[in-house]
Amino acid sequence: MSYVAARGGEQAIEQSERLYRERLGTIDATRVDAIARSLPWLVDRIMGEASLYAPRLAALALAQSGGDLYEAVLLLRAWRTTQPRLAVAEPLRQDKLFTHRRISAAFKDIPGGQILGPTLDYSHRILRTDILDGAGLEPEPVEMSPEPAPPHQPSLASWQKAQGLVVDFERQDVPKQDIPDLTREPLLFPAGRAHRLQSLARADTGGLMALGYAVMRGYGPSHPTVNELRLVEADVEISHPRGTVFSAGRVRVSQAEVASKAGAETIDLGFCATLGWNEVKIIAGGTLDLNEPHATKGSPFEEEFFLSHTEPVEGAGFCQHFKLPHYVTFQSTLDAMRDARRKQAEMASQAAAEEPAE
Amino acid sequence: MSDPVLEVENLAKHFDIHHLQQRVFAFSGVGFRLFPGQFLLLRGSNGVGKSTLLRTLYRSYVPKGGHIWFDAAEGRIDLATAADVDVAALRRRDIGFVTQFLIARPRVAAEELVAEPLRLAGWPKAQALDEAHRWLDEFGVKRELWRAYPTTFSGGEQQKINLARALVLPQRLLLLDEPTASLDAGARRALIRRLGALKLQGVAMIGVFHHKEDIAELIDMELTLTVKEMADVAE
Amino acid sequence: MKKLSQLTLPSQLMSYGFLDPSAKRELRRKLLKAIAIPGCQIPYASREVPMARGWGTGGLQVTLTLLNSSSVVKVIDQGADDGVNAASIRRFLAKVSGARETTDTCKATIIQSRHRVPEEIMREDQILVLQVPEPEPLRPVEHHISAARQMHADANYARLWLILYEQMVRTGRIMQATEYPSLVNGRYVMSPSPIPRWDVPKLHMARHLTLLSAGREKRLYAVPPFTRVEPLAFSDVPYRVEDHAHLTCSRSGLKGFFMNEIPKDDGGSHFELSDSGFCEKTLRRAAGEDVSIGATWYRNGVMS
Amino acid sequence: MSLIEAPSFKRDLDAPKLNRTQPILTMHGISHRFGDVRALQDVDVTVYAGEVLGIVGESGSGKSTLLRMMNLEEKPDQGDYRLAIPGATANLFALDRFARRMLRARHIGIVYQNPHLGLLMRNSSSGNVAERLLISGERRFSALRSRGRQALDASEFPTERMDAPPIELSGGMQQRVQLAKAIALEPALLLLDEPTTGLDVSVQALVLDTLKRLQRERAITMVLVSHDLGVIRTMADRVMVMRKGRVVEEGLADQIFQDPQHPYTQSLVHAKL
Repeated sequence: MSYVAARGGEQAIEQSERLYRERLGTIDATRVDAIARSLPWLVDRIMGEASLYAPRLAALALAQSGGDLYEAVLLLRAWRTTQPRLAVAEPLRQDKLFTHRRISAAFKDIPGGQILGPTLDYSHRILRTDILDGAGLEPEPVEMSPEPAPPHQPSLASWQKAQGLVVDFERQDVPKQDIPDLTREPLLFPAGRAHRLQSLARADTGGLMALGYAVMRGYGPSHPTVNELRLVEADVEISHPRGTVFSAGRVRVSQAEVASKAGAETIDLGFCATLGWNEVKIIAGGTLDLNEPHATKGSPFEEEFFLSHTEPVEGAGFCQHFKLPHYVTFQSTLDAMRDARRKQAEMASQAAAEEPAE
Repeated sequence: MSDPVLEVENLAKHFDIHHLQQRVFAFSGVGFRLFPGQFLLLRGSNGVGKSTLLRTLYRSYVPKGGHIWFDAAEGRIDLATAADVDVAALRRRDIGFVTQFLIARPRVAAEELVAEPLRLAGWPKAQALDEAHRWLDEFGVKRELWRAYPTTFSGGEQQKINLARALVLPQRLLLLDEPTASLDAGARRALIRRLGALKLQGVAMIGVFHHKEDIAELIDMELTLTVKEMADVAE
Repeated sequence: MKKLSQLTLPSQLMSYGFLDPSAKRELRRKLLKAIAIPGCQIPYASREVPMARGWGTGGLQVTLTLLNSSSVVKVIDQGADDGVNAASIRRFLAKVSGARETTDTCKATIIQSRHRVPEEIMREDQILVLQVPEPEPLRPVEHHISAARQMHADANYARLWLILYEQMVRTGRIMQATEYPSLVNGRYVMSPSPIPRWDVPKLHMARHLTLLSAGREKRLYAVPPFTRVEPLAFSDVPYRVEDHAHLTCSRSGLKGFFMNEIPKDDGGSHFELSDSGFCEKTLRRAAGEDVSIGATWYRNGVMS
Repeated sequence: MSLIEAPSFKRDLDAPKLNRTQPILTMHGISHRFGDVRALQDVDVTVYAGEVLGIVGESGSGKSTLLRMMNLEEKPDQGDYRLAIPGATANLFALDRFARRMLRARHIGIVYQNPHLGLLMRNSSSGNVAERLLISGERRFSALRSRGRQALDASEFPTERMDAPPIELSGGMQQRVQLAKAIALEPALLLLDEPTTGLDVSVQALVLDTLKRLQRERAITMVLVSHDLGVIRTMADRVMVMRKGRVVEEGLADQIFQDPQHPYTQSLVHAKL
């Protein structure tokens, strides 16, 4: 029977979902906690794309969707959008971020120092099949440095600004309630800077990587250098109605500034930040941001293109929607097509009739 | 007697060649009056500026002093200082310039080139072509060439087309710069006949001719240019 | 001292009608704006809903905003009430709002539809919500949103006419099948969503309000009651609907409505009414049930 | 100290006295900057009915910017622009975007050097002409066909190929399609921006010939911008020489070529001869 099974629709829907859930088995808090504990980088990625910092909810979304990332992001976004917006946090300041990892490729050393922090960058990627045979992989204890890195560092850009290498734009003070919020306003083009950065922060990691990588390979004019990349924990500081500013908790944030060497007199910087630790995303996003002013018209590196097409919920949903029936559209097309063919056949037979007899 | 068609006063011309920082003197103090139907012959040795004077009168060269009063239908107008657009309008209507060089255009037939001034003056197409044929015939252009493109013609044939085109429509003033050069005897005779006819119709003419004897009977006045001096006019 | 839990309302799993009040307020304002400027695309935030983008999230947000517990809701997909997605949306709407469900066009107060307008004439007290995948009629000729907005501002639609011209030149007829660009109230060209050409005239000077909403593209627009909707057509090449007037429904025996073509094993095909609710009512009446069937827009295959 | 003074160009020859010559286009005091660059400085232009005004100058002289302003694609910082067409009495630069667009569509035709700027390369050639007619409100398909065919024919485009897309045509043919589009509504003013640059010499001559014929037969007023003095010499009645955003000399075409006054014009003409 066709999938417009008369009256059978609701039954079929019910059973198809059951089939899916059967494979996932029982989901309980233990499984959710295990996911949160064992897959922190995946949880971070989902939180970034959902623009919702809630590790346990993200783990729940992963559990519920069985690890289908687009489903998980949609679950979180749909939950997030119904939540009230209680307060707007104080702006983050570079020198107040609790920094776990901070590197710059632009200089050998930088004020405050290069801090490697947690990374697999220099590890040998060997699949430990012995674990499957029963061996355990106990992490080796971290040896404390005799001189621990300071938890807070100045931003490299402020040193560059002092040197006149980077344009020091005048600071604009915006009342907190006037800060644009992409989750409550449509994205229009040309997008404001706030909307562009918010859109990058929620963008699909894979999508940003593909387009950012294309720029780096030479399809865009800017070749990036990582000016400063940080993985940090940031205090979410809320202003109490009585005036006291207090921390409502800490969130993991990653941010990258990428520099272009191409600038004639000053260094151009591109920026990208997102909730959670996700280095590929912010380097690619920062590169797209950097490149945008120089993007060729009509290229994928114009903001209208890359912002529209790296939106994970919209892109994934639209791909999925082509499974929906389209037979009315198809019927209408068939009608025009058949008529056009009939017309052409008539014209051909007319032309044949008009041809002089041999 | 009617008003003069052209009244030239104290006309001067020199050329400034900027990259050489040099001023080249051509003539100065030229003056004469020309009445309808009069023919003025310009005389002087080679390089004395006869062609220069013709071109200055036509405003291909910019006059550097004096006046060129032309009796236009709208009133007297000084060609030395008239707006470009007025000069252009007078050239279309009243003032012709005949040289030995044709600016041929690709893909325009001889008969069309000759008929064009008539067409621009509002003649119907058939009549204009008839008239064009008459003059092509008169100047000895073979009938089989009438529909051909003059870009491919010999110098002599091109010159005939050029003359037919320049003379097909009577204008009020004709400037003739050695029009007989490179013409065969037959065409030369046709040209002189035509100039005589135009003179009778009241066309005033100023000409430079290599062989004065060709047009001896047309001449009313002569103007002799001498090197670096004022020109003298002899009646 | 009071406990925190005493100061707050009890937590709920979700708001009434799913969307939170701030989202609904934004939608109401944008809907009013859309009605005030017929055919003009109004951007809106377009919140995520518990359904994938492209599956009717635009229509869903509008319907969720308009629903209340006394509403009667009908959802159709490609003309059918029982399509899997239509059923899923209808079930969700009823669950979050307490509205009643129906498949009868005449009984519904609000009809959310994908790609069809019902065959029975809609009334002043009914609202049609059309799901829109691509709200921008200029997209085929101008993929930059900002440039297209400028073209709308200038009422610069020559490039759309040019599409029709090229179709005429290449095939001798207009090939535009669905999403037929139509001039609303003499000002804005809109895409009427992928409804067939058959359905476009139903929007012209209609008694009901039509709201069109694209969730993924974040645009909504409206055709208020008694508003002109004119498909773009050359003055010497009349607008033509699908050639379905002579087809007969193999289930109900009705003739002169938009049909689905069902291929048969023998190489031929038979036809069924695309409007499944209308077909069902006809069958039930034939079986002797007391069913009221409304007047239809088309009579004997001709738009009346 | 120079022996010879360069003539200051605002000569006293500007005001026409013959009342039959009417200006179609009048621009006055056009000045414009791009950042620090003075693109145009106090430029005056008058174009009279039925004439061809040639504008020469090297790249950066401001000639193309001026042409874009004539086409109302760009507005100068300062200046006044009038066209002698019914209903247009005000400074055209003061009109709103919509009015400027409508005016451009109906009364100004343009042929660009690069056919991609003027044509939809994958639409049919006749469709490119039809677009112009559609903007003017033509809604009869049969009229779009016949008027499109006429315009293409007048541009000496082979009408049996009228439905071929420009992308399949030669450069010369593409320029003819642009021309047909430009003249389809019988514009008051036809702007030509290096219309034959980049074409083979023989093709260039044919296109210029078509332009000449159109000018002769329809008395279309044209402004021709080119860096090619040969093209200007063939086409123009009057010539304006531009350099660094200023008009350095203006005159009858034969005068400019035979007796250039300004040092720059002299070097330009002599370099090319």
